[in-house]
Amino acid sequence: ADDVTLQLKWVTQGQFAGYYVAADKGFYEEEGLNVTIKPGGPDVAPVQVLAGGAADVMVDWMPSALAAREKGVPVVNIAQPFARSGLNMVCRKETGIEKPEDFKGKTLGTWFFGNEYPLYSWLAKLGLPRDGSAEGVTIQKIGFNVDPLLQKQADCITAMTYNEYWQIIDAGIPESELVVFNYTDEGVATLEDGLYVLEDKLKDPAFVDQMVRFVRASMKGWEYARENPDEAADIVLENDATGAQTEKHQRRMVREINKLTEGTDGTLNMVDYEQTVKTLLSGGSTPVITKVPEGATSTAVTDKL
Amino acid sequence: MAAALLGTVSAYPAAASHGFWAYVLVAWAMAWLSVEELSGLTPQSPLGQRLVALAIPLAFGVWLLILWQLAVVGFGVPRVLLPAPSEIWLRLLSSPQILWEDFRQTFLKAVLIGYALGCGSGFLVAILVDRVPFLRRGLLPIGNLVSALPIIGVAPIMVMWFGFDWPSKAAVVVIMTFFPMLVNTVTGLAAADRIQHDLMHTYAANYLQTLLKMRLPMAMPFIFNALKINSTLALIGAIVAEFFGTPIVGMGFRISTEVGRMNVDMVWASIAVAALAGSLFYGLVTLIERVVTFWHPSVRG
Amino acid sequence: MTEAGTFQTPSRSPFAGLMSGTAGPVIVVVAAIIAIWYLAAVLLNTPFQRDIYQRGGIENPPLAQLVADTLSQPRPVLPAPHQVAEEIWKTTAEKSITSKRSLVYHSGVTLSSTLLGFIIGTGLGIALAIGVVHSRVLDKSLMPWIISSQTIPILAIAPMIIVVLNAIGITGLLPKAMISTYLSFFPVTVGMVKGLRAPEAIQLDLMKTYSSSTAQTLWKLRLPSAMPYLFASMKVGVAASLVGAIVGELPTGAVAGLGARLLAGSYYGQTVQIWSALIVAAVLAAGLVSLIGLTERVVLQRMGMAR
Amino acid sequence: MQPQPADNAARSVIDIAKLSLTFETGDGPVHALSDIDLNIGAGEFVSFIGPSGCGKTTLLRVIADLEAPTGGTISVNGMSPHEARLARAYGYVFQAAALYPWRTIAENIALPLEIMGHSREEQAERVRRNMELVDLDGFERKYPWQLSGGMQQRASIARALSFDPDLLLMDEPFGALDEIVRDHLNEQLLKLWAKTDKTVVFVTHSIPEAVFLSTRIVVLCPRPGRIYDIIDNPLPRDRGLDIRETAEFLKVAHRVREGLRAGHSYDD
Amino acid sequence: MQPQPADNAARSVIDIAKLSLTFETGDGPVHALSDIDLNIGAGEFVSFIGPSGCGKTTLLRVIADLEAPTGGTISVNGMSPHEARLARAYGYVFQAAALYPWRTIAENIALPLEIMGHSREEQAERVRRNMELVDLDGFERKYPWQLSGGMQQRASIARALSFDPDLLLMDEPFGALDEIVRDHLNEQLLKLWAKTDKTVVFVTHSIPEAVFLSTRIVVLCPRPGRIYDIIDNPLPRDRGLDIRETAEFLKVAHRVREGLRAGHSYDD
Ligand SMILES: Nc1ncnc2c1ncn2[C@@H]1O[C@H](COP(=O)(O)OP(=O)(O)OP(=O)(O)O)[C@@H](O)[C@H]1O
Ligand SMILES: Nc1ncnc2c1ncn2[C@@H]1O[C@H](COP(=O)(O)OP(=O)(O)OP(=O)(O)O)[C@@H](O)[C@H]1O
Ligand SMILES: Cc1ncc(C[n+]2csc(CCO)c2C)c(N)n1
Ligand SMILES: [Mg+2]
Ligand SMILES: [Mg+2]
Repeated sequence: ADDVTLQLKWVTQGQFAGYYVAADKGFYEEEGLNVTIKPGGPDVAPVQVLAGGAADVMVDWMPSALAAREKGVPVVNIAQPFARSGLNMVCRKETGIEKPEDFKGKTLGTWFFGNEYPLYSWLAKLGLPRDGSAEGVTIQKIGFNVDPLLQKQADCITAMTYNEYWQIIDAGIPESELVVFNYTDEGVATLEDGLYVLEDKLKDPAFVDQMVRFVRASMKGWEYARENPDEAADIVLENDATGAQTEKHQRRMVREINKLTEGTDGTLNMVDYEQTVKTLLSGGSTPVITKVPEGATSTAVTDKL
Repeated sequence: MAAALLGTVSAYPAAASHGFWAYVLVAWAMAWLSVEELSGLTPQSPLGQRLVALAIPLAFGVWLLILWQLAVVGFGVPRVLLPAPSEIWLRLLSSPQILWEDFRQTFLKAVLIGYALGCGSGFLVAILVDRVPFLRRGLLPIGNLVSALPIIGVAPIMVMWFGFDWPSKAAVVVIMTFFPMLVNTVTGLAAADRIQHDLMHTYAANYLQTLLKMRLPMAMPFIFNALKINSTLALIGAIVAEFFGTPIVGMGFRISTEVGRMNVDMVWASIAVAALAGSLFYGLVTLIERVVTFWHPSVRG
Repeated sequence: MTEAGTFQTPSRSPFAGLMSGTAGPVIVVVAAIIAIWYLAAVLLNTPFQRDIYQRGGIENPPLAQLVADTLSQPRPVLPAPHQVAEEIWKTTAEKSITSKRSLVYHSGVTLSSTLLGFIIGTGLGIALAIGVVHSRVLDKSLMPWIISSQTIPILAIAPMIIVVLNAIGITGLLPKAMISTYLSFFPVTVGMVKGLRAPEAIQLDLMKTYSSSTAQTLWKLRLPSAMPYLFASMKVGVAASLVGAIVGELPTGAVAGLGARLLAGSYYGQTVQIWSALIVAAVLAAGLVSLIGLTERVVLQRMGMAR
Repeated sequence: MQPQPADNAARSVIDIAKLSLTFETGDGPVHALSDIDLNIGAGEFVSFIGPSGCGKTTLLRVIADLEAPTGGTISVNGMSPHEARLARAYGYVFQAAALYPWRTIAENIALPLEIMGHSREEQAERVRRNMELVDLDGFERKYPWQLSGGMQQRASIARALSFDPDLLLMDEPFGALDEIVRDHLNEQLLKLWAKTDKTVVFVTHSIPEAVFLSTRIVVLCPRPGRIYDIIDNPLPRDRGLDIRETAEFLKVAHRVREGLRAGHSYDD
Repeated sequence: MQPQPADNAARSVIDIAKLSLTFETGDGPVHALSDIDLNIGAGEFVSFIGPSGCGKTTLLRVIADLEAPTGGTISVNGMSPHEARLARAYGYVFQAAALYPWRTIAENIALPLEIMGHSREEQAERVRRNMELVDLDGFERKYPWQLSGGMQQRASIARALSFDPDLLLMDEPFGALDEIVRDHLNEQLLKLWAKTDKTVVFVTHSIPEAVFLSTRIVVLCPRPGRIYDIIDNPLPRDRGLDIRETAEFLKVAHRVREGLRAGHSYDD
């Protein structure tokens, strides 16, 4: 069997259910692949791992992948299992925020590490400077949880539909007290979890073939996860070496994730791609990418599915 | 020699042959020899000595940088993993404004204040623990416990308690620096030998006099040991704490975000500033140590 | 004439025996800390609890209820000691130690890289100190760079180290242990340099009169007189090593270990889980430090240096 | 031998009865002192002499409350040694100099003065006077490790004298000094004693020194350390160095030597 | 005074010419030695005597290559002091005992033997023999701080003797000992010297000791430290303690005392 190493963007959780299901259910094996899944973490830059040669393929968000490409690491999108974005901005209602224009003078918490780009584009579109002035917004780098919102240290924070949003709900803040802005609705959505490889590796037909089999099996995994969300969540839990995840949360997460992967065979929708590039180019004074990327996507794999 | 090497490399990037590496090896040997030569020098004037003492590590460092440059270029290491020193240098030159603001946020606020509070409290608690045998037996084990709290566990909690700005980082620094100070001071306070104690005893010196005139001076080498270790720990602590929530300024913030943006040269520029600041800080503490513990055999001889 | 009995031992109260050991004082201090902790938990958790009351339309709840509620929140700002204790109990005693949900299992993972890193780090630290004390070249050229190396934020380069090591095929315990090594060798080096230089001039002169070899002077004079310094530094070093192991668990993909536990707790805002991992880590550290303290006592005793 | 009160009916400064001290070592008990009876009156100059390891230092340390006896009673100035120490009843010269390396010689000598709260000028004046007394003027600003062994010992003597205690406990203070300095300091000490009426307890291993200085000489013998002989010195209080040639002097010295020899097991 | 070769035409062990040494201190230079000329032949027993701080220890340290002279020349066994030290030409007894606190007395005495690579049995045997010589048997397993000052000093003497060096450099080895032990050890040392034909350089501040032991006595005087007088001792090599009462002995002692007194500024 061919060895393939997959580097995830984040820790083992329902977000990556498809890959764990494919591994657990033997879909990879059926394709003659021996897949190792490496979980990510707050400081794992999947691009670095890929460039260092410790992984063959990675899950990454398109903004950071395109940024890396412009910085000289030629990563290429070979498939896009997530058709939709799960990124939200969640505010407490008591702050008086009703529409994005009300952000003025407020404190927004976001993740960084490449995840701040969509927000920057959005703010640029709204014409709000990020300098902390009364006319603009104060940006804070938040950790990995929703405490800043709960502790009222931030008025709004970024939250994934499938994860942080539910943590807020679980913490006891009812939906009625929250105002949620969806990035897709605001027209600043960017593509999230896609599969990326190094460009020159695609010159090798054998590698392309491996990736074809890999993506095919992965998509099968996603399909299975959509059909059996609870089982998928259990598989994720089993693979979580920290033993810290809860069943309730993971089952819900897989269901939410399924809404994002629904209706795609993994082929990248070029309209969404163009939309992502447009958003990233409009990042105000510090755009994420400065020019339209070339060759950042490849259909070499998805064509052969 | 170095210039020739660098020239070769830039002419034939990623074309390192065996010959090339032999060349590098020779360069390394020469570096060693030149440092050896330099450290053999003993100029008469104090100024000259100071200069040599500075020149040696610098020469060594320059050779390290050259080697680094050669390795990066020679092996064709991806830039996003490890940039060449030249790139870092360019970045340093081009972004002084950002680096200065980060420095001010992290070093001048979080590190210095946290260091002062952490070392200060460690010292005071050590005195307390030493004075009250009950606490020595009760608090010292607990002190070990608290101070061994891993920063990455503590940092998010501190953010939760003290907010996003520097106070939470200073709190992390306090926790990190507290223990080394405690342990070293307690050890140091026990360093005086019997006859020195007896002498104070014969004067019926009170506790405070014995402390000030004998035990603290005796403890100074140990206390400075802690101050030196802490000077580097404090910096690491503050930077790492910034990984867990911060306003968008600070060395830790810069490092963590720019990695994600693949601006690895910026990351290393920040690291370079951190290393420089830390080294100078350490150097300063060492200088003060030499003045204060001039009598200790390790300084005297 | 006064009795020699003026050298009396302190009067024996019923508690004297209890309080003169270590156990008694520790229990008292721990009790005090727990009391303060409860108080802090109530205070820190109250704002959030008030919001909940407000939402539920409850006005001015009785104090007893407020206290009870603040001490039983599912994700408190500061969990109450009994919540943490309960969690620790559940994740240690009630789980098989091979289970991924067992803190004993995670402690084991962390402990193994801590110890490996600490041993390498102490060895390296001593070796470097010996080099620095004996070679002017090393002293002058290396020492400043050893110091600078410690000012590099390890978390920043840890992922790179691990990526690089992975790329050249080193995986598993060693990369994590190397971060422990990186953090723990430094206190040992600094302390040992001081300790190895601690012998009085006359003691060194004595060795000179025997024209003893450098190794003999090291072995018979410098190392013995460095012992107190070594142990003081090793205590700091082992704590640093644990921090290193935990930090090293993040970029290895947060697979297992107390660090992974801490982070996972942090991602999902499970404060109770964070605190129990923290407490276990701290207990582990305290255990390691007191183990070294014990070794110190035994060694110094056997060397006749403990009076 | 039985305890003898001082000849003059003076107030008793040190009263020791049935005193014993045993050190517990890892290697079994060491009987350092056993069954010591001794009274020392105000204004006396008493020397302890005896073979090395017989307990002279230990006895002095017991008087100074630096060691607790394991049996018997002792009082100093009518108080327990502990109270006497707290009342700063004595000055002590250790067998080793025990100077603090971070203080200059002058600062070392000023140490007890600082602790006992003398004014700055007073300190300076006393330091100057005592450094002159031990012939160390010019070395005020040197550090201990820059001084020869004898100079260090003289500094430690100056330190003990500086605060002018009524009772002086001196443990081989002149051990590292040459004969001339020793003679000189012997005379100085005697003058000081005669003038100020101090009580001195003095450990020495020099027979002529003991005879020259003391009003009484206590000869100790070892294993276990005990009093072998107490010799009243009939020499007049006011003596010059030349008294050492007198027959009276030699007679006392002879008796001391006999006692000392008895404590040794050499067959010469 | 001019340099004098030893009377017997023996091989010269120590040659010192125009030697000087200045310490630089924070407080200005200290001229510890100036213009020293001295030859010591094989088998001689030379004593240095002089006021405290006159440079005796410093001169001995120069011979032992523990201090580098700032002027003049010196050779030991025809080599530089450095080479002589590397050849383990001498045993040194320090003014302070300098025992290692983490070693028992026996282990302290065995230290040089370990370093010079003697076998275990050899070590045990020599330690036993030398501990007996200095009358410390029974204290093998005690630690230095459990010993009296005099016992520590005797241990340090045993340590220097243990490896049987041809040249002995001794810095006030008997300073902290009582007269009887001192006499005893003086005799032992003399016996050892006569039997083994060692060369001994001996610092002391006791005039009788210097006269009793030495073949030559070097009197130093201070500020700057220099040789004031070199006195040949006409006493026969084979002497008993009673020689100290002879007129010859007293004559030499008198000359030494005169020299010593000249180095002091006391007007007594
Ligand atoms: N390390 C040093 N630094 C500065 N001065 C020193 C040092 N060692 C010795 N001296 C000075 O050199 C002089 C000679 O000292 P040395 O120890 O040789 O005297 P000594 O004759 O042995 O005296 P003693 O009989 O008291 O031992 C003294 O004035 C002393 O202060
Ligand atoms: N701390 C200690 N622990 C164990 N034994 C001790 C201790 N101090 C002294 N001794 C023992 O007590 C005995 C008496 O010692 P002490 O120091 O009083 O003798 P000394 O008469 O002063 O001798 P010296 O003239 O050599 O100074 C010795 O046998 C010594 O070994
Ligand atoms: C340092 C760092 N911070 C935040 C994210 C953002 N992020 C991307 S996916 C994901 C999981 C969502 O539940 C999160 C939190 C990151 N990748 N790295
Ligand atoms: Mg004594
Ligand atoms: Mg001397």
